[in-house]
Amino acid sequence: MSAETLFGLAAAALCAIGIYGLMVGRGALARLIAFNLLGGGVFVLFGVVARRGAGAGFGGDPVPQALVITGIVVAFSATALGAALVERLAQLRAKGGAPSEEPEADT
Amino acid sequence: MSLAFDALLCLLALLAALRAVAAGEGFSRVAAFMAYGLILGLVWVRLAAVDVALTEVAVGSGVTGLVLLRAVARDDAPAPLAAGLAYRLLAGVVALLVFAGLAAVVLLLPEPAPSLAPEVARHLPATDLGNPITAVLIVFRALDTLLETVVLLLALIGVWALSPDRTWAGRPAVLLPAPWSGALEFLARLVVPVGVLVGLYMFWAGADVPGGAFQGGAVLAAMALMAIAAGLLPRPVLARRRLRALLLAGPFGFLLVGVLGWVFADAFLAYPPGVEKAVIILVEAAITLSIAVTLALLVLGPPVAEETE
Amino acid sequence: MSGGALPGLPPADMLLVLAVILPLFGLLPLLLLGSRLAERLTLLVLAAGLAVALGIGAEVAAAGQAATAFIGGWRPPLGVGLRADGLSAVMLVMTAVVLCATGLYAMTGPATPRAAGERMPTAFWMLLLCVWSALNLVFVAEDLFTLYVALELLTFAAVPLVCLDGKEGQIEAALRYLVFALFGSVLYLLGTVLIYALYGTLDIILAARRASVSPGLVVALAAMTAGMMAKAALFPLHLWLPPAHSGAPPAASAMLSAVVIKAPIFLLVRFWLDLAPESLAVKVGPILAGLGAAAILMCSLVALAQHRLKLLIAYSTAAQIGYLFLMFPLAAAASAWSALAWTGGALHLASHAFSKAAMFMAAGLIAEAVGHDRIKGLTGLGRALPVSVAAFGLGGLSLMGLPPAGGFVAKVMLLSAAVHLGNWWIALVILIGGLLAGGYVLRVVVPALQRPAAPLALRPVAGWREWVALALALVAVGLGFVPLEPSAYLAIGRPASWAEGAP
Amino acid sequence: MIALHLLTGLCVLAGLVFFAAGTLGLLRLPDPLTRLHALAKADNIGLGLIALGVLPQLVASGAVLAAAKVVAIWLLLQLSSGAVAQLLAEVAFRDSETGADDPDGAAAEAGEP
Repeated sequence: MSAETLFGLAAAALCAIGIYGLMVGRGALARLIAFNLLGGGVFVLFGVVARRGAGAGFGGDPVPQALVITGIVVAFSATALGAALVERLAQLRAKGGAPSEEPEADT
Repeated sequence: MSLAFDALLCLLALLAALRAVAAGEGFSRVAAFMAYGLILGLVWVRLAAVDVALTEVAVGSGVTGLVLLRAVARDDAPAPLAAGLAYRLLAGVVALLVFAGLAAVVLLLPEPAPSLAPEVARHLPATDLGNPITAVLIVFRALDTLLETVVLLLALIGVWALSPDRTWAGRPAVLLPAPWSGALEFLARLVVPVGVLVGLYMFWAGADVPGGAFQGGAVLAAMALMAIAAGLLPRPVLARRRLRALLLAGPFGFLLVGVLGWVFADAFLAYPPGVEKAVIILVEAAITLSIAVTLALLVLGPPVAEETE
Repeated sequence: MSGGALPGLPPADMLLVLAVILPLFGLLPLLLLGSRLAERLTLLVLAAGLAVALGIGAEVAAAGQAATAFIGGWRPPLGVGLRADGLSAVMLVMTAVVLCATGLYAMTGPATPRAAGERMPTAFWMLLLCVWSALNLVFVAEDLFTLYVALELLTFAAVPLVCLDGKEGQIEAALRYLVFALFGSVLYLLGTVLIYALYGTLDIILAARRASVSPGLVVALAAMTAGMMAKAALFPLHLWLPPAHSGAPPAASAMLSAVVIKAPIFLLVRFWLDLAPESLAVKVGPILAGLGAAAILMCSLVALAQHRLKLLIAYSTAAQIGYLFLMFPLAAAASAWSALAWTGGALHLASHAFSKAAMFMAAGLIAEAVGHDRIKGLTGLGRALPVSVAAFGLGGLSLMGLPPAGGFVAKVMLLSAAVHLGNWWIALVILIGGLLAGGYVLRVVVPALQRPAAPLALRPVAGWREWVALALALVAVGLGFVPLEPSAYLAIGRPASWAEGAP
Repeated sequence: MIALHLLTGLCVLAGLVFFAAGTLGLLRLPDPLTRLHALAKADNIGLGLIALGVLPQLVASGAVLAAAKVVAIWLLLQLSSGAVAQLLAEVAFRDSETGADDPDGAAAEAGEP
């Protein structure tokens, strides 16, 4: 078995673990972590595709490699937004279920 | 021999991923996830993608891990009950199907693999850059990178928008309780200057060797965070115009260069012939700066009321 | 890079890029200036964006072919191409109209008191502009990875919109929306990776030329389709939509329900009718239609049982999405009737956008005036708020599919295509769905037109906002006057015209 | 040349022994402070020995710059692992004072300074 195939199969397994975690995750934070695991698997798969496309003096196809960099940064942005939502929710719940202190509540 | 090493890496990554899913406690899950990111960093080196390895370790594992740690520390809600057995079985079946499908595709990938490497090699001289990945990010597919900086900015706006009205213009909360000893300050005073140098070098060298705006920006962000945690820098006031201008420098510098492409070259985001490299370095510098500030602010989180500390 | 097809207009390639970047330029003043001044500038940007969208529409019509642009002058497969065919142009104009109306509706009027802080207005306008940029990019991008970035941009703009008021329930809804949307994006990216692995390109047209049915392509399209279903809230992945769309501020709800969920549906059209080989599309179409039918029946029934006006409208969105999926087996079939189904689907997409935006705006005004949005308490509202109730009713008319509204023509087209192609069950679902929609719309409108038991105590609402809602509803109804035949405009730049020059 | 390889092999092997011992300590020792102690040894001496083993190889093959980088890495790690161990010990000590390190965190609310 070539190294690329090995990493490709590992990436497939990482994706499966991520999907499982997304489905059964207890709480939003667990799901966010699972999303990152799944993302990691997809990125590695892209890396395998890049490695298989090595040529023209490059160790790997630079296009997918560059795209993975973009993807990692986007995944981080998503995690940051999700983490902030989780924290705000915990903060509001800690106030004891009372509707938020803002006066504009009109329901 | 090297295949055995690769197999070991894969095994470690899988174990870390399993632990990140299965560990009972939030903190352990995040720790496992950060380990997962570091292992993936090695995987990327093995896949001959050093640029990606740097990004994975700095952003995918490092900064992401910090944000998750912060959330775990502040989310004190009890974990919801575990899903029922039937549902978990269903999830297991779905996961197995995903694995089977992807594994089949991996084993059936076309031979020889299609690749754009020759295309990149053919056009690389026209960009005056030595690092093909930087060329893809800043020249061939500049639109994606431009929008990515907007995505980062937008995530920050989304995080800020979560604060209550009266704290919108405040400062982020304290990340760490103040330490008793001066160990952190000592470390920060010594490491921050070195780290800033490393970050700047990564950006500067990125034109020709692995590195670039994202990796360099992440290192600079980490240094800023360390300085803030050690009390060497004050926590930023988010409404400050100067701070916001730093946030906007990257995306709007890039946009502006793109628009000038219509004037001095013949398309949006085309670089004027003759001075491509200078303009590209300028754009990269602006992006690096904005990424550093945005990443640091995303880790610090939404503004809070001052009296809650 | 062709010049302008029309004298006096910038070249089409420039307009395509402007559609994406113009809204982004609006972000700059918002973060640096106060919200009051920035709001005016944003409205200017909105107007300019509408002009750009109309310009693209006109250029495509005049040229009779798709407009294209290449970023940085780099052509695919290395570079990124933008391309607007007839359908893209319709989507661009529809989005521009809905978002301009949303902007007018959300504007702080001279009469309204100044908002409490900077947070809400600043964040709202920035998110609106980002939604617009992302949507325009989804409609014109030709590159699968650029589309991924566009989808993420859309997610990060839409999620905070859901929880702008900062209440606990909204944040919960936003979090659930985020998890579904991220799940969708990652699956989409997985498909993109596989397509690159198979064909060595991310360009949709190049990939379509190289595509042949293979296990890899099936897995890739399955992943992308599942991802888009999660983002479009297609039954059974719809559970995030009602709390998110009903909890958001009304201007945000209008945007989310009318245009934001159209992006994943538009992409499904691109995957199955542009990218996938026809033999595969014909097999998968009935599955998508089956899910669509389930969405129509289940979500309409749930909508009938709602007690809150905004939740009712949100469930109606989840149901109406189903109609768009009925289009796939009809449009994928190689038949003269598929062109009619195609036109009907596109028309439904547009008319739903206008009517749903009008209904959410009207519901927001009603809730503002009455102080709640419980359906039981709205009896006799027609006399007190005639314009808003009319906007709601006319929007609903289009949803029901009654003549002369746009929804009527769209459903007639889908219906006759279904009958002629022998898909009786699809025709039946369309009819039942119309009846159910009638049920839930009339549940609100009929009591509203009755005489109130006791005079209603109302808070005043700005009149121009009511007229904005009514105007959108009238657009939805006005779409009913398009002729009942396959549209030539929508056929511009479709795959049938790609035949020449495979590389 | 053989002596050089022998030196490298010995140093790296000894470094690995320290890493193994440190990891074992991390897993088996009872409380945070002793675990930190084990870990710090692994970091400092283990990495130091490995760096020492690699250095002559790099210098001999003319990669002086790379050798300098290895030294810099070792120095940075010395600094950060020392400081971080100190910070962790502080937190661990504080928690043991307030009883916050019990797994349920039930006593966490008790008198935080």
